[in-house]
Amino acid sequence: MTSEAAVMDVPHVGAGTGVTNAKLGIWLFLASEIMLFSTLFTTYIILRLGSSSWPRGWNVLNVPMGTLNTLVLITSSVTVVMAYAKAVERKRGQFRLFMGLTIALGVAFLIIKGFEWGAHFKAGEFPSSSIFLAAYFTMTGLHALHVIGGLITNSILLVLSEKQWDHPLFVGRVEAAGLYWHFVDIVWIFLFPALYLL
Amino acid sequence: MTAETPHAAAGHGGHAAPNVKLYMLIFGALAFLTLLTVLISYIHLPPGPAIAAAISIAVIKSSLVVLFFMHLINERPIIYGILAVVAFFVLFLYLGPMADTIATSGRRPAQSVPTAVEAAR
Amino acid sequence: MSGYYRWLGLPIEASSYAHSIDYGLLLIHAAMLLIFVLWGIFFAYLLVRYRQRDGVPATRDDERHGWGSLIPDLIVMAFEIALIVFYAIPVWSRIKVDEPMGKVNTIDIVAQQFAWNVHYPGPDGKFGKSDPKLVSFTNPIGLNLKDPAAKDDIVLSDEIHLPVDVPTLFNLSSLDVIHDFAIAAFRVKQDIVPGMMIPVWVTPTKVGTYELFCAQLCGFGHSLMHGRVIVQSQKDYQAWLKSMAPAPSAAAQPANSANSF
Amino acid sequence: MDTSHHNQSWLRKYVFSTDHKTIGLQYMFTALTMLLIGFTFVMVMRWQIAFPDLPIPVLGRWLPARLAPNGVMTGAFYNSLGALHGTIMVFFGIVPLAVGAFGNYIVPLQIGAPDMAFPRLNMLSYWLYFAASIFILSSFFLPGGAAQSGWTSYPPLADFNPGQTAWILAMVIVITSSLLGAINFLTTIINMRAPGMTLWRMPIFVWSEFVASVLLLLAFPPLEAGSVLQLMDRVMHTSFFLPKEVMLFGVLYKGSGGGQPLLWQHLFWFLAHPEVYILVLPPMGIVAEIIANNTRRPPHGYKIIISSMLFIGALSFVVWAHHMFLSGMSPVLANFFLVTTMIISVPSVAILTCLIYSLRGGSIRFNTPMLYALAFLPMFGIGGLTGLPLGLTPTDIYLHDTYYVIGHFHYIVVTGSIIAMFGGLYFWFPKFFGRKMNDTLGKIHFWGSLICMNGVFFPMFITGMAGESRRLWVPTAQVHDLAVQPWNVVGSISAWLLFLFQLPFIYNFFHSLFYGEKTAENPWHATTLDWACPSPPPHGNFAEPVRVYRGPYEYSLPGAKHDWLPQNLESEAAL
Repeated sequence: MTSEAAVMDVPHVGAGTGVTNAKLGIWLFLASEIMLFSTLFTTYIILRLGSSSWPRGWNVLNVPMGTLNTLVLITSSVTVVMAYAKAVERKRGQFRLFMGLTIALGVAFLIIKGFEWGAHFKAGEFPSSSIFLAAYFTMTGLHALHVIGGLITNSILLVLSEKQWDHPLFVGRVEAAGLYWHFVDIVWIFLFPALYLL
Repeated sequence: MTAETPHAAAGHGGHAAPNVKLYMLIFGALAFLTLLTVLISYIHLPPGPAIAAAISIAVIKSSLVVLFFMHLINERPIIYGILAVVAFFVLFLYLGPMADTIATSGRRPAQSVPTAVEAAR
Repeated sequence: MSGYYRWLGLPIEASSYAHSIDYGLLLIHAAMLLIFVLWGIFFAYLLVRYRQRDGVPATRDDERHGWGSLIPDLIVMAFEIALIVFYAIPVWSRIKVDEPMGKVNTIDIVAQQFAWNVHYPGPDGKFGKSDPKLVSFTNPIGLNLKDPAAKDDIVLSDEIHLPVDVPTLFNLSSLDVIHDFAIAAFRVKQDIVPGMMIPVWVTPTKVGTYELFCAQLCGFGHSLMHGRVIVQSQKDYQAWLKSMAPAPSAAAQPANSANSF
Repeated sequence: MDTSHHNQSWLRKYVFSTDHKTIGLQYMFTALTMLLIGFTFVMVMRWQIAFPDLPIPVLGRWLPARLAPNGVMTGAFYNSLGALHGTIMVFFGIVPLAVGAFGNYIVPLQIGAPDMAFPRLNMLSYWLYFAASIFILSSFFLPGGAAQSGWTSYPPLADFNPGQTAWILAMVIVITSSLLGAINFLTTIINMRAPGMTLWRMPIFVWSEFVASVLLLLAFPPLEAGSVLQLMDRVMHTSFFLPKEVMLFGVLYKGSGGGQPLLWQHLFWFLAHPEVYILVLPPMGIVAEIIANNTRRPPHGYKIIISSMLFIGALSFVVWAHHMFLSGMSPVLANFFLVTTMIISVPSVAILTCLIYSLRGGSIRFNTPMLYALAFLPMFGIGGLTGLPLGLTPTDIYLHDTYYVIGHFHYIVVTGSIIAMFGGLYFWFPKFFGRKMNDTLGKIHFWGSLICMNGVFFPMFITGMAGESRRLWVPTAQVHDLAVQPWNVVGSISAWLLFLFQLPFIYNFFHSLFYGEKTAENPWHATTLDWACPSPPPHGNFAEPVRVYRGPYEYSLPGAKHDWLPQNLESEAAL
């Protein structure tokens, strides 16, 4: 095994930091993601401050659907952390159950979102219709892209659990994917009130 | 590749130790807070209190996720450091443009922004 | 426009606050030159004095004196603080924050790709309402001719007439993209943002003709977007105003003749 | 999972390699090519600036009539070249060279790591960057042509101008590449240091890459979000940056309105000011390395330099609106940014002073890399000093958007960053290829470039003082610029001569690659870990695990036999 392989295949814990490369990397990634979504929230606030009138979310958006979606995403956050717990406890069957549930919930979130978007399009409401809808579609759209990214990562881990269950990096990867998925959940926790409830 | 796995070290430096019972408790709290914030919104408070209520609930919810699901509550200092740096810059990202928008409101002749419903229908 | 340039290659000063800006430029450039020359001499000395020579080894710093190099920084900082407190903030406030007092001549500037529309309120002192929906080739700013206040308004293209020694407030707006209202001789510069009405004022102090130009990239014709600023004595200016307010029907027609710059 | 490199295909070894050194060289070749392309663009533009409305010689006959009818470039083509010159030089040239190339190659070596923390991510970063480079260059051949709204892409102009969509997409890709790179660098520097390599034993160059990576990580996302919003404006016809009732080529645009053009400027400069420090800090680090090595003494104020860099990094996020003093932003708020701008100049002065003080007591070797490092000091000094009247609000009223700004910025990034990175190339060439570049050709390249660069950029201060605006397709159209037009001719001729002086460099580079004088492991007698492994280093870099025993610049220790003591040796006896 060359030393490069050693770098890639063994969890490397920094001497000074006590965290693995994977964990440090994912937190740094989340740091940049915080900046990304903060920019969108800043934009939202500024557009709202600069407008003489702004619609209340419930007049335009479907609050029950949004609430349902919030609950779906929160539940998926629990299942993904359960999947991580099972990976640490080395219970492959339960890990796959919870990871599968997480993916299913993520898909459910997207389907509900799709129904909402579809209803808007049917009613002739497009991103170009108003600045509020522009913000709504852009923010939820970018969030949905992040959900899709998370779904892909989680699916890959589900497939990899077949062959790489004992890979030394596996648990670290599950943890990193979980951290990312929680972040996506947190973004929605802020998006939901900002768009639907205010 | 070695057959042994390093998970004996779970909870020490490598990975955070899971706590299933706690996760369920947090789940309950999150679901409750979600319903609470929706219920508050149905009162149709004026914007000021509405924003205050919604933002504080969102902050509590996200803190619960960050602290317990993401295990920030017993994380290494380096992670706190990263987040502190981000918090510093996020603060200015919000404050700078916001301050400017408020200060220049007099320079923007009131532009009629139709509400989404009016525009669409 | 002969005799246009002065020390540092600056154009002549033709407005009330041009001198305070030039003063700052002169002061800073003198300081810059001084710093650079002193620094250059020290630098050249070091290069010669400490060039590699046989048998002369390099010496290391005495750790106790490690912070001595911060002295130049402190000097620079003191200089900058002085500049901020005694120069930058007062002058900036006078030019950009405060608005002129007393009798003010108000003119609306409506910029578009790639022309300057200059809108005078006319004898009644009231600007007619305008609406972008009414913009056409003959009505570049979309002046609403049904508005009684618009009847005597004057709209010029690429030409501004100003009375000398009277503060003039320009209300800048743009029909399409961001432009920048710049007159070098007045040391005036201000971006014009669509959706905003941005005030900028100036008091011309010298009779003459100056150039108005766009200083913010506004498209392929950006460099061609310029016009004339004609500063007249107050008597000439009044005469000009009178000559511009003819029959009401022609009042809103832009003076296209001014385009022959 | 055997990833042994010995039996890997040529493709995996040289093209889709995960080795930080190969990736670093890939970055280097791509970035140098992009710099040359960006320079070519400006050489064409300079013809129009010097001799407006005359047909471009030779090239004019080849350009399609759409861009240059009868060989005279159109305003749109001029703006395209200008926009792409800026974008390519900053985002596709200097940053990839400073961070992608030097950072990738040198940082793992200097901290004693076998590779980057995420080698495959590293490869992905490079290929994203490569794809974005191809994409932005190909935008000239796309239906809308290349972007023509300046590298700053201010809406509403950028919302309507053709070619902008390709620019946005290329930017999103290159930003993603830079973000992944930044994550990789930070994880590597934080987690992968060799035993004994404490933070205060890291070379200044590693520190500079560290700060630059933090800035990349946190400053780029706002522009990425801004780009997405601009993309929505262009593709989905939203109005994030459009107020109600905007004209579009004389026709009323039917958008919803409600947006703000200034919002883009805030988001853009929130990135773009830290970006300037990303352009400048790694070259400063390179200069510090070269100066320490060639004065044979530790640089003056190691801790001052590093604290200043950290301070600059933190403060660079709070100064962005000094680009917007005259943008229509609140003039009261401008006072805040005036103060922060003045404060941030102090640590820059501190670094420069320390580097100059480092010469004192030295034994200065005037080899080619050192000449570049020394030239950096006064030239960067000019760039920094001329920032002063631009940072002060009243004087900025006059100088804003004139050639003075262009002169100032180019003194920072060309005679600053690029000069320093040329020095770095000559300095680390033996490490990259095990051979040395020719010194005579290097000196011709140095003196020619230095003089010509000044010939290009100094006249900009003169034309700027006369009030000449930047981005003028026909500079002679405005009467007040006529008197300084000869200086534009001087600048243009210098630019073309500057190109001629790059030819010895290009020849020297490729000739030395194959026929240069072979060098030993540590030809400059340097102390940092990058010189403690073979040249070029093998996979995994270090034959044995390294240990660090001392600070990075232990030169000329009193009583020692040699005038350098590497970081990884326990005592001088091993030398």
